[in-house]
Amino acid sequence: MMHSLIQLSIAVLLLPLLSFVVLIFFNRRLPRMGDFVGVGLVGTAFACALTIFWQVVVQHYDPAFRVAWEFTWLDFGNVPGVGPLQVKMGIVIDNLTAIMLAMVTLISTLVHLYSTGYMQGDPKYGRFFAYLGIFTFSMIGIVLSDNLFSIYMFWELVGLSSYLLIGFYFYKDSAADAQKKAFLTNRIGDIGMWLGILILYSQFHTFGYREIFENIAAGKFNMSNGWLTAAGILLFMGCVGKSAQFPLHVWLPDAMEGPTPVSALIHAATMVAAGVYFVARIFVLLTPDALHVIAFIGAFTAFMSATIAITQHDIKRVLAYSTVSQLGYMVLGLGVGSYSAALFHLLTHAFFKACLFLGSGAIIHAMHHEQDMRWMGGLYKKMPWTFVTFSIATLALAGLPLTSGFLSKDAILAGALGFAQVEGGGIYYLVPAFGFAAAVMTAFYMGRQVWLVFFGESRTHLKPAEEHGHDAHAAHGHDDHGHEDHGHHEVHEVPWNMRLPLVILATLSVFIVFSPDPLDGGKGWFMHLVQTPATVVASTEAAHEAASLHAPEAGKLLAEAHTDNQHVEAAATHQTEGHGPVYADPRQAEIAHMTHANHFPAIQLSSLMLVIGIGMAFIVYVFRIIDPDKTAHSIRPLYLYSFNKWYWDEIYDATFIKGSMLISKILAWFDANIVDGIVNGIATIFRKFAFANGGFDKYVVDGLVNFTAFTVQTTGAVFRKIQTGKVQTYLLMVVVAVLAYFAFYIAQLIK
Amino acid sequence: MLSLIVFLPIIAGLVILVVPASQKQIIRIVSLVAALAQGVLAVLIWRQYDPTMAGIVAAPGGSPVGSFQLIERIPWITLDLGSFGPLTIEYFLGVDGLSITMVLLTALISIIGILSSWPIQKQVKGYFILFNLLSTAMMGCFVALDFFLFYVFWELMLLPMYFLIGIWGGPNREYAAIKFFLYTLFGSVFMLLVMIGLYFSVVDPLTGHHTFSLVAMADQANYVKGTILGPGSEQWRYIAFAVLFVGFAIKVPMFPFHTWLPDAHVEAPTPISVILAGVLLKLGTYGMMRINFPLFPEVFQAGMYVIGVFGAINIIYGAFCALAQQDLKKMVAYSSISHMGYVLLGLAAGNSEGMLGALYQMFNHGTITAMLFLLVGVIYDRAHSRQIDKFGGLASYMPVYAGVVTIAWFASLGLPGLSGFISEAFVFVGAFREPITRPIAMVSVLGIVFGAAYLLWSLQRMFLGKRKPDALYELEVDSHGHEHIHFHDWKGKLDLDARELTMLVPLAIIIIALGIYPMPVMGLLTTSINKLVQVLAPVAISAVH
Amino acid sequence: MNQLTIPIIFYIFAAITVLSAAFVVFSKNVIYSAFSLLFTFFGVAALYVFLSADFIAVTQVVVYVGGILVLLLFGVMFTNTIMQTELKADVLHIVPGVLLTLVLIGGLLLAFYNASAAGQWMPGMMQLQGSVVERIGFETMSRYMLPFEMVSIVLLVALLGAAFLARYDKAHKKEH
Amino acid sequence: MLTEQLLSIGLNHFLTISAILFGLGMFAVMTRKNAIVILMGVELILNAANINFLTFSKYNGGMEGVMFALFVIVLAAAEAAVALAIVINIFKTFKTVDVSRVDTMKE
Repeated sequence: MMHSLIQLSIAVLLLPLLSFVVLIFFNRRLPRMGDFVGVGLVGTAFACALTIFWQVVVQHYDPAFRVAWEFTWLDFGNVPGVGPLQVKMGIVIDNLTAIMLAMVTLISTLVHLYSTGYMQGDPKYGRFFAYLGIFTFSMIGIVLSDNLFSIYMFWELVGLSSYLLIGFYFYKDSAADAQKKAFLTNRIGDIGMWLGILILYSQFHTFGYREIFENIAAGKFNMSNGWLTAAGILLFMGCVGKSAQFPLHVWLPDAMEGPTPVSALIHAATMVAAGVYFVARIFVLLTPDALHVIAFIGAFTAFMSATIAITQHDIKRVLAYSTVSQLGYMVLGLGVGSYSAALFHLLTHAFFKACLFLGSGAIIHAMHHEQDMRWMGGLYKKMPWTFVTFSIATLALAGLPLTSGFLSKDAILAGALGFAQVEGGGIYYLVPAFGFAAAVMTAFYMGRQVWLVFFGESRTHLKPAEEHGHDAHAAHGHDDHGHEDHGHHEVHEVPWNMRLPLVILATLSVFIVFSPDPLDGGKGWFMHLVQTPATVVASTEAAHEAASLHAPEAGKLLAEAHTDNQHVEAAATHQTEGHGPVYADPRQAEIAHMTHANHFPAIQLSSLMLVIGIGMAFIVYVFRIIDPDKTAHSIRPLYLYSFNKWYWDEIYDATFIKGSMLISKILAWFDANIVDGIVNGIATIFRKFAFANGGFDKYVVDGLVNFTAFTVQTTGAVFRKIQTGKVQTYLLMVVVAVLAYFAFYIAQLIK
Repeated sequence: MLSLIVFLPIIAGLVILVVPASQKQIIRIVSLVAALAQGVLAVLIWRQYDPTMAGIVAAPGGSPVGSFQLIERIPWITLDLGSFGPLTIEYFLGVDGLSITMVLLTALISIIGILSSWPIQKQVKGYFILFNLLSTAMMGCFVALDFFLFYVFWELMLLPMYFLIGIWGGPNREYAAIKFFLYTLFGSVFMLLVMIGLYFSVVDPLTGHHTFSLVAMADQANYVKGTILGPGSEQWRYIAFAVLFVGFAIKVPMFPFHTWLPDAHVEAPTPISVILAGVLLKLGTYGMMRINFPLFPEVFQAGMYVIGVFGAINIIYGAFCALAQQDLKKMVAYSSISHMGYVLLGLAAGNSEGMLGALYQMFNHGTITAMLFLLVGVIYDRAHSRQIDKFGGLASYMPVYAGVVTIAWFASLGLPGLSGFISEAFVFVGAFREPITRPIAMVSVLGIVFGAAYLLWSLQRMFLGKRKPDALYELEVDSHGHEHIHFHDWKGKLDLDARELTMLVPLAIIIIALGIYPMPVMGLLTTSINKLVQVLAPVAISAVH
Repeated sequence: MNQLTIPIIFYIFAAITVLSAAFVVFSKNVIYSAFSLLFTFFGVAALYVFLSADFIAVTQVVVYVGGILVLLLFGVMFTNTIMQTELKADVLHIVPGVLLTLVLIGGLLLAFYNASAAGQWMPGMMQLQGSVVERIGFETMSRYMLPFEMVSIVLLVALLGAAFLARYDKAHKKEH
Repeated sequence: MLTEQLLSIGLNHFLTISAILFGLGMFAVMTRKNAIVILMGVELILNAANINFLTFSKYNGGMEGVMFALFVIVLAAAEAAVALAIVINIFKTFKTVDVSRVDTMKE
């Protein structure tokens, strides 16, 4: 008997799939190409998800809530050396799942709704909803799955749907390139993730999170601890791919080739967040070393993409890089061990970034597929709704107090500070430093964007014609936005079905939704429900070293593992103050404590950063005290470096892509000429031998034959002289013969 | 029952023999009916099959036919060799977990092949006779349990294949056919030697005579000490294993011996490519699992690493070569080299997950590659060319075709939810589990990326973007502003027509279904595979845990 | 006188035969050879009479002189372009031809004389006397019945064949 | 004795004549180019043979020689007829009766 929640969650899982199946086959036969099917089914899924959310989060308000259900998917029978072996698939519902479920389905529903307006009139309108359906399905699968195998499957399915949606305008070469790039980059991340899964499986013969964690906690991990760290980092590679972390971040900006609702749903809110979600799922088995790697990668990504975002012109690219940067924040948060803060940021970011993208979509829609901010401006009167919601989301992203973004980002930065202190400063202070720097730049480029887009005069007429025609056409492609006049055209507010999602999402970007205290997310329900789980690796670490070393040294090591005593005591007091659970692992406990201790410094710092950033934006773009173009000129190399995205694409293209193409050419040549050449060579040798043999046969064996023939012929020629064909000659012969007889006769007589 | 399923095509061939050559339709229908009947029989066998019985080897002291099923065993050739004792060759058929899936696959692919040979117009009669001969030989190979019988079927396969490629093939067909023929013959000659050696080394415990029965050979207890391949002559056993392995590896095809495959595929007509990739390649790995490994387990234990390395080379090397190909069919051919590499890798692992993945991969590769070649054939029929760069933007004009191609391509690159993924996944699981093959597995995981690379790249170049300036089809815009294309001298339906769909849709359904819930096929394998693993690695088992 | 006249007559006929035969052989002109052949046949017929085979002699005259010789003459007439064919030895020149002939004749005579000298060929006790016409009739109708019929058939066939060959020219002319 | 031998006509005389005739006929057949002359030579040979037949038949008292001579004459007639016809055809074909030129069967 399945738990009712499970049944509901299965419904949530399957309804979008149903929508996909129906739409992919029947979209042309249905009225309105069946968009109502998509919206309706996903809406129903959202309703179910909401029910789950209500039951889990509101009714039993319990951090430890967990419902699980599993079934045997594969039965390997009695495997030699392992015993009975089954691969189970299952669903686990805990607070995080419930929240993610609600978030995903909500945004998906909103995006469906929004698309009915945005994609209006596209020839493949119906198929678009089908793709959205399969995406939602696989995303929910990721959220629900309780084991590494099924999450890997849904992981790749998400990749597929992202591939399909990025390439929705596949007749554009740029889109085709982008979708391929996205899929392949994700694949690279996935093989890392897959190897990580393999490492764990090879030890425990199971894919389930629970079993794996329990086994590790029980010290059943038979390989060296390095392998465990490796497993953690490899699994994290999956997140690097999906969540577009450095060095695999390059695909996300290009993914903006897809329709804007897709960017909002997949490349801002849900899919890219799946990486973070996955790391959170496996958080407990990450060793400190793995966590360090994660923290640094996150921090660097946040910083780097922020710098890039500053100089981009395309409204969606700015948002894309800001997404990468925010994802960097989350990863950083996980890396520094402030688990719940990272997930909190994931949630809040999902809402306001989706809002931003949908807003930009509205702008692009209104501007008739104009995406370049340089040619926008002065839209706030024409599109008030869009303007208001967009600005709220912007402030949330910049992390203004009273917004949701402030709560989560601040929590992460606090965690970063605490982490740096616990790890003993030094290089580790880079992590918070990057974080804060990114915060400054976030505020700056968002201010820049808002100003360029909404304020000032409309600069549409400034746009150079040919470039204009070019990318407008590219963006237009097949869809029947009838008039092609790219001069001054009436920009008007978007219809209600595109406005409503903006409003809802903007509303969800306000602090009160998450926490009563506008300054402390820790007091909110999220932080209460989603608490940092106790890590399972430290114990194995100790066990390993204890096993590998003599007892006293092992004891010393353990003592060192707790860096110094006062932290331990502090951790103890931290428990007594009643923030969060008790941590067996000293390191984790200290970080939790220091995080809490660094709460207010973090607030002050980040607010300061915010002021600096927005202030700079005002100085540069509003009051024009500093002319951006002049500045760009004066620091041209830096500007170019940022504008060209640190040249990552070029570097990868020059190394990996060109390299592998070269290798493939070489190998193909090798195959065609060397390997096959050897084969043909052998064949030729045999043929040559056969020729030689044939020659022997011809000139020696056959020669003898011919020789006899020749002799016969010559003798024949001789005798042919006699064979005159004249009777008389023959008669002569006869006579001669007779005379010979006479001679014989006479000889007889003489005897 | 097995005899029936084996010889049904031959009967059809005889029927065709009496049909006048002008009656092409009758000939086709006869073959199709035979293939369908074969399919029905296969399904019946599948229903009858009891997945709890292992097969592989006779239980010690148990019945001589082991736990094989649907046994048919009668003495076939019996001569008295005097001092050597009686030479008994048996007509010995039976199925176990290894065979049953291959039987199903063969029946399925035969039907598909017949359907896809519908458009063949050249010497239809001879073609279908050879085709039926071929499918008999394939089916026979999979159910034969007497080495000699196996060898007979194995050789019987070459002849029709040679003619089918050499007569109905492309411009360079003679070269390809000869190459295929010589290569495979080269392999099978050695097989013959080993077979004879085995015959004189193995004694059937019941009769006390030498025997060709694979069931008896698979039991190491039946080897006579001091014989050429018996215990005590290890070096000969190593040589025999290597030789036999090469013989099968040529069919797989394994890296140094693979070059016949691209040529054969490029030249062969579509149905023959389907058969070749769908079934014939499997014979190599099937032979390894049925003959090569169980007969020389200790050599296999020693050779795991080498086999795995070759598997990895196949994976990576095939993927790279495919990446460089211009000819779509050649690319697909190299892709199947790469995918057979997964099978080798899984076999090299030598544990249940790996073997299971390998066998399942054999089945899936059969269906997926059949689909790929059919799709290549579709575009080749229309455009009379397979140059990838000569297309572009097809997805806008042939949406159904593009959709099916997408399914097939993604199945081939191992997308979860499609059957290819599961087999590859478990190949890796198995290979990674064994400490020996772990590094190999870690390297060959790259194959996943490059596999995706060449498939997606070709997909993009052919179907996405816009029509290439030098594309092989004309673009025309009708009054409504909709664009249409037409190929030169192609009269048929532009998009997939009914016949092509009847071939492709079932395959697609199978691929998806087995990708979501593989137990229907996997459930048949597990018992036999576990048994096989026990036979192979009595030592290794005790080592793990 | 009686036993003297018979040898003389014999020698005369013998001389006629041999000389005319020689003339047949050596004459340049085919016509002359043909006519001298007439004498040869007569001589031979006479010799037949000496051999008491009068019926054969008559047949000889009738057939040879009346038939074959006429045929030969006709042949000569038809092929008269060769009237002026000079006698030129073809296979052998005249001298070796003559020598060969003489050696041959000599060999034959040697053989005959040796045989008779060795007494192998003694004349039998009872020799043919008088006319043998009656006995030829008996023999023909009794013992030599079959050869006789066969010969007659052969003759018939030969004549038909000759006739056929002779009318060959019609087809020949048609060709031209 | 010689005179006696010469006067008593016996076996050898006839044999001698036949031998001479035979030789002459043979000579004709061997040396002459004219087909007709060759035929004449053949006739001479036949006559020589006949003389021998009759001679032995007389001195043996049997009828065989006589009968054979008879048949020989008949066959000679047939032979002559056919041969002449052939000669005439040869002449029509080759415009000659020179047997040395009638050699199309050679090679």
